[in-house]
Amino acid sequence: GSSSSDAGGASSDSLTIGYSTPVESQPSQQDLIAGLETGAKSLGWKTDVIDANLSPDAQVSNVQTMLQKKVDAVSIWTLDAGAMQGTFAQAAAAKIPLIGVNSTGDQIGTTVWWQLNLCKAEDAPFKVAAQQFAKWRPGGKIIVMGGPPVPSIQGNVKCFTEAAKAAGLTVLSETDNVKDSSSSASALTSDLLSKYDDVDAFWAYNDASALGISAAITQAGKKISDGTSDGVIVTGANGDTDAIEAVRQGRLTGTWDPQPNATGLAVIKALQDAKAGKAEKELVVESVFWSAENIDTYKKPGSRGHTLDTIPLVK
Amino acid sequence: MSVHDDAVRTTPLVEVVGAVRRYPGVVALRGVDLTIHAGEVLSLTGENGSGKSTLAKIIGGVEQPDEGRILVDGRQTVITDPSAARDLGIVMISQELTLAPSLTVAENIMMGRLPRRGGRVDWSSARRQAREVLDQLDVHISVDVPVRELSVELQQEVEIARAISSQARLLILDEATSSLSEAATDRLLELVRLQAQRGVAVLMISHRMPELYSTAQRATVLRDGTLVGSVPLPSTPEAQLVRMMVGRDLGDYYGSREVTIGETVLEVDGLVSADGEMSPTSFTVSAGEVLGVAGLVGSGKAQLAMSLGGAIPASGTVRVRGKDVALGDPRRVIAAGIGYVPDDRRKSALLPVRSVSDNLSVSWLRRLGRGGIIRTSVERRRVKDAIERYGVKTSSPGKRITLLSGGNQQKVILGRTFALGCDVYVLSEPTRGVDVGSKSAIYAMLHELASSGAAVIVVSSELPELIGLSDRILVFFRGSVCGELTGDDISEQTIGDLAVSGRVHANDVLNS
Amino acid sequence: MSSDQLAAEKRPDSGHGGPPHDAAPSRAASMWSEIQRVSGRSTGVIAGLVILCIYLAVTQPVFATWGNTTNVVAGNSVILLLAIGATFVILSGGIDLSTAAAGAATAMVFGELLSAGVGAFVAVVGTLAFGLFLGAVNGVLISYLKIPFLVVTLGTLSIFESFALVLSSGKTINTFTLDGFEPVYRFALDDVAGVPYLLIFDVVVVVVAALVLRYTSFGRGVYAIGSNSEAARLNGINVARTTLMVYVIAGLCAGLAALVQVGRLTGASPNIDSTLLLTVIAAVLIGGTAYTGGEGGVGGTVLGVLFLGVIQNGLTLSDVSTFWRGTVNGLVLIVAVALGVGRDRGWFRLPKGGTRG
Amino acid sequence: MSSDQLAAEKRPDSGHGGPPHDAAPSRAASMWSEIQRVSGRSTGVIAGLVILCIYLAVTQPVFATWGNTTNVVAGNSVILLLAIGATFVILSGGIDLSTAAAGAATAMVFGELLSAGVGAFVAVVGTLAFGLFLGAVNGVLISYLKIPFLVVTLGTLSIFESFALVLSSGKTINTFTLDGFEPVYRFALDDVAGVPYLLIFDVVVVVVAALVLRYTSFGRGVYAIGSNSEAARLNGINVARTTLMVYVIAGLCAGLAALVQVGRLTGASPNIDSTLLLTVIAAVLIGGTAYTGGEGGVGGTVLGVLFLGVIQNGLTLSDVSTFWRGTVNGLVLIVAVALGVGRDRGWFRLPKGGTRG
Ligand SMILES: Nc1ncnc2c1ncn2[C@@H]1O[C@H](COP(=O)(O)OP(=O)(O)OP(=O)(O)O)[C@@H](O)[C@H]1O
Ligand SMILES: Nc1ncnc2c1ncn2[C@@H]1O[C@H](COP(=O)(O)OP(=O)(O)OP(=O)(O)O)[C@@H](O)[C@H]1O
Ligand SMILES: [Mg+2]
Ligand SMILES: [Mg+2]
Repeated sequence: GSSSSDAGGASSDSLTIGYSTPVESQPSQQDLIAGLETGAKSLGWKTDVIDANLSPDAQVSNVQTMLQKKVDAVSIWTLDAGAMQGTFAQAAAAKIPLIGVNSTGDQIGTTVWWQLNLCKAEDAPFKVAAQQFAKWRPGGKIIVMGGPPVPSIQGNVKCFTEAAKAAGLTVLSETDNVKDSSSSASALTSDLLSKYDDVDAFWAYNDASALGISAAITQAGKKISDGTSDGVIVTGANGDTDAIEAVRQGRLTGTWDPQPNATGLAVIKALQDAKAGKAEKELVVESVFWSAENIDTYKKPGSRGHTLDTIPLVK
Repeated sequence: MSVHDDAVRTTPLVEVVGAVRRYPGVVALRGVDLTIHAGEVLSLTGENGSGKSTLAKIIGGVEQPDEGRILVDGRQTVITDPSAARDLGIVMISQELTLAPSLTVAENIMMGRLPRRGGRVDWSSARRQAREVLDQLDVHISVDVPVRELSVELQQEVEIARAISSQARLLILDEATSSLSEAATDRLLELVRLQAQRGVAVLMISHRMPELYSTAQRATVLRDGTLVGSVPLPSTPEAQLVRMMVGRDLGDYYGSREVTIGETVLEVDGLVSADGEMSPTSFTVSAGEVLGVAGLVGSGKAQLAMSLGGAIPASGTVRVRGKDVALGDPRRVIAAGIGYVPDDRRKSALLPVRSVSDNLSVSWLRRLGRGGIIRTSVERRRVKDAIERYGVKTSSPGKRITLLSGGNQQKVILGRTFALGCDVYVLSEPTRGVDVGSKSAIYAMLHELASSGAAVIVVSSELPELIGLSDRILVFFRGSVCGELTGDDISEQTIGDLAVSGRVHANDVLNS
Repeated sequence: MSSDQLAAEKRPDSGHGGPPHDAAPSRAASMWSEIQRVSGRSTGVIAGLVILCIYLAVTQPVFATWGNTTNVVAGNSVILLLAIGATFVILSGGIDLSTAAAGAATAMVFGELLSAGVGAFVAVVGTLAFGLFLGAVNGVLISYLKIPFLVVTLGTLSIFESFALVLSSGKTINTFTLDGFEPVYRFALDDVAGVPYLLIFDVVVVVVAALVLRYTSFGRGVYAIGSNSEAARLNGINVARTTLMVYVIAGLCAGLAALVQVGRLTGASPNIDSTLLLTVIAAVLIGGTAYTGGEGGVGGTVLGVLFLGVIQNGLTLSDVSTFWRGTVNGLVLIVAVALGVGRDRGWFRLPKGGTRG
Repeated sequence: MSSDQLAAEKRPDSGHGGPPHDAAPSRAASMWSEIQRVSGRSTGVIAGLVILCIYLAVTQPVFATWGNTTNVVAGNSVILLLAIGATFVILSGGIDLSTAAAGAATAMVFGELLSAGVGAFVAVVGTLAFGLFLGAVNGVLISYLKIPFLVVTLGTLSIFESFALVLSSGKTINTFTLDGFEPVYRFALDDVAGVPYLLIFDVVVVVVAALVLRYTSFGRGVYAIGSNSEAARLNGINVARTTLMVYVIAGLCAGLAALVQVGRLTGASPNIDSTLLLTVIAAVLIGGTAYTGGEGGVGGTVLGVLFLGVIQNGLTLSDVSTFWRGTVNGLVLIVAVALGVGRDRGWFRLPKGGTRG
């Protein structure tokens, strides 16, 4: 009740919130932006999204452009947190509140996290994943596929790998899909399979890689396990629509869905809280694991009925 | 002569002893000796591929001999590279033009020695100096245009300007005149004599007898990379010199044939080149006729050849055996039965990175099989034929064309065209850089083509050649035909007058 | 480029990509001379390849297995197909920067056609036709509008890229369950008696390309244009049409590559592997095709693709750390080519006066 | 390349890299003729640029602001600096594919030096020295070992890339808080009387480069080699040394770019923007420098960088959907250059007999 009246109050003076996206063409980013816009609309706010298209330099310019356009708040998913401090400082100097998405920094007020990018908690998704793997294949042999050598991805790989070892799994190989495309992932996997044909499971840092792995496995004449059934286990992350389909068709064991749409809402909520003077250091959006078990209950990101008040946050 | 006598007493400026140069598949030089004295003009002659350029390159530091030594001022010297040669005062104009196409005339002339003031290139004096040299050569072009935009002859002039403007002690001219008109040649030869009087030694490579006799004091003759001998000029009779070069008597040099003029094959009516260099031109050529085309550079004679060959856009009507020919499109022109040999071998004829074989068969692609499929057996057969028939000196048909000697490259270009069996041949400077022996062979071939009913047009800046070959001569002056000469009217005198002034001087008419 | 580089890229005794000369008419003989010619141009790569393979066979038992071999083949088919198209373009003296992007665009078209439910045949034909079309766009702009090929293909690179994104608004089209995909999937996956269809297909394409280049007047025209287009024109070769054709072929190859790609990944993705373009061009040049045109051939390109493919495979098998991969990769490449250059400059012969350059 | 393309890239009236046509010795006059020459080569781009700016100024109020202008300048300084290095290389007839990677590698070295706490001056000098070194590696391999430049720079591209990763095992070095970074940060950020230091610096670099190319025998040597390296050699120009120098300069520029990059990003990242290389080369070629060498200059390159920069800025301001960006980008590029070609071929004049080709 009360919070919605806050919303009413907020809508009286319309705000423009800029979002600097690392690469807009990615489906999860589009979902995030969609969420951002729904949230903003519900408060009568406007959004201004600028795409860095994977260039940190462009991202710096983009934020400067936002400052020139005099937006009221900047939310940013930094391509490279290490390389934005100056820009943040400029924003702070211009007294513009900063909301980070999976990004931190001294001047960033609130950071909205994907749960699967955090590793502290006991129930951190990739720790859970490791235990899940161990449950499916006790003492099994697994291969871990990371992506381009950037800290965030390496963090996730580390999180899973350590948990996996702790859970008694053997990590046969830890490779990186540097080119970050399905085709390169499948090429890598074909090579790896010819070396380790007794592998039980693959963990991939994202869905593109996972699907590449899955393709290579089928080409090697093996089956994909739905976890319980025999075959090779392959999981990805991002909850891309084609990954979800793959899960439905049994070509992927499962995928971690960070709920980007909800993340967009959370950004708006963070700003709302900040205006209301009760800003939190971080909001963590729950990540869901879709697999054969729960895939029938899957709803498209936009249509999960989340509102600013019902964002699935980790308490 | 006195200059010559003094020269002999002094130690030679440059002396080459037992030079040997091997290339994959050929030995270009097999122990050749050569001496040249200050103030002497020595001509180096011999058949195509006999090793002249190779020897020149060795002296010029472009190539290193595999064996043998070089003495400069009597001291043994290793000429490591062209700049070392420069430091020794050896400057060479190589057979293939060595200009930077995208750079200006001024910069090409001053290349490698641009004047500097206060540490920075002094363009104004660079341009002034370039200007001055060109004036000496009596060449009137802007020093600011990129050489790319100049004709071959003007490019050659730039090359010459560069050479004579660098204070040389030994000047090597490798067929420097081959792409020059008579007039330009005379100017160059005059300059050569001047330089010689100033004590500069000149090593002159040329296939043009008159030049040797008018300018050189000695001739050193090579054959197949070996030294045939050195003879004094002009005292040695031409026949003897030619025998030394070719190893046999040439007999009737320009050859001749039973001239039987048939029906009209080529009708040209109001032909105009799009660049405006050639104003409306009309004439006809009959089967079995050899038509010569003369004129100074820029007179439009080059445009005539290019227009007929489809190399440049042109308008007007051209008919072969009564059928209209579409202009500006080589494919149609060839299909219509016109075979064209351009004058700029490097730019418009050679396929540089390809083999002799490819350079021949590129003209025959349509004829080497059916439906676009090439029968390599037919191809190989014809390539073999052509190499023999046109006396191309190459170690194998697979040899890269650019590794052939200049004259042999020219033979390949002529051969591939002659082999087409066309009705009309348009040949621009056909014997550029070709040795005397091969020249008369080519002349024989032209006669053969003519007698077999082809109409042959020869555009040439070599008057003796034109006169020796042609049944009829058109002379161009300022873009249009100013005179047509036949029979006894054909003489160096008349052609010269027409080319220079556009009209024949009364007294010549009286003479004839 | 400096004469030295020229020397290095077009070596004096490097033969040439043209017709066999001293070869007897028999196919066998001409194949042999082809091999000689290729090896003439790419000693270094061959040497490097052999050394690599021996090293890997010894250190990585898996390497020498048939399974791994087929992996390398399958994993590099896309690169090979694109590289063959690129060979035509580079031989003609051009370069096609848009080839990888064209691949992605055609892949998306294939995906869309399948999702639209047209049968396999129509989808495949449609895709190839679209590939042809993209090639024709490049070709027309370059050969008839005379816009510099680098500008054109740079422009179409980003246009095709964006087209691929627009088609599915950035999403990957999952083709696995679409009826009509089955045949393509089988084609990319199955084998006859252990020999993958892909391998057979690759061989066929290579042979056809080689024959076209050597035994058709079109092929000869490509070499002639790349060598000296003015001379080619004066000898009655239709420069504009040949140039157009060359880019059309590149487009067609992009189409083929797209089919293989989608077949293998069971999905059409608009995202282009950022290293693909360079890899393709590298393969062609390493194979000894002169980037200035007129010299080289598909034989060399196959070598180049194999070489790069084996390096990658080796790096994975002997799992070199991600960070060091690039270093190894680059060193092997440079050293291999240096070997070839060295041979031609007689570094390995007894020092003798006058190694030129 | 086909003569048509040649014609298109080196147009008859396209001027040339040489001295000013009617160069009165005075700087002003020569500057003017420089402008004429550049414009001669790049009408299309200039036209395109002007049209673009007018359009944007009208539709996007922000565009014409000084703030946005400085933003464009700052945002394209890295590209500009790399492009100037690339201009030297391309003028000499080569290409440096490793330039972006060299930038990343030097950036990491700068980061490491700062973290090692060596102080601003040493760090900057050290970084530039390292840039020189990387350039020298390319240069020696190309000019003295005669390995084809494409192979060399392709190889060093992946070596430098991997070197950058190895240095910090893939992590970005956050330089913001490191002492010694302050001056560089200020340099990348601050301005005098509203004119950013960066702008001033860019102008200085451009002018110096232009003067070197036009008024030093080294500069002329670069043109000579690019135009006809054999001619250069025969006229006593030291081809090998000049070529080496050219790549060294490219390396130095990479070093400068690295400093600006780190200064702007307040961090040294080993990851290379995959489009950077093509953007840099595109800028040079769009600026009218012939990729075959010997013709062009930094003036054109500045135009090229501005052109591409303004397109990007425009796309961002008038926020075109990401998916369509590429299309717009490519179209503008092709059309702009086509304008130039069109002008030279007289498409816009009354049809007159004999437009060539
Ligand atoms: N770089 C090379 N590689 C292989 N063979 C070569 C090379 N240069 C010259 N030759 C061969 O050496 C021989 C002599 O060539 P050279 O150019 O010296 O003859 P030339 O006397 O100058 O002939 P021309 O009068 O036609 O110029 C020729 O057979 C030529 O094919
Ligand atoms: N390499 C060559 N040497 C000499 N003459 C040649 C060569 N190639 C072609 N010719 C001649 O050029 C003319 C035109 O060739 P074309 O192939 O049209 O004639 P053709 O009668 O079809 O020859 P073929 O019967 O061999 O197919 C023929 O007289 C042919 O002999
Ligand atoms: Mg010669
Ligand atoms: Mg026949």
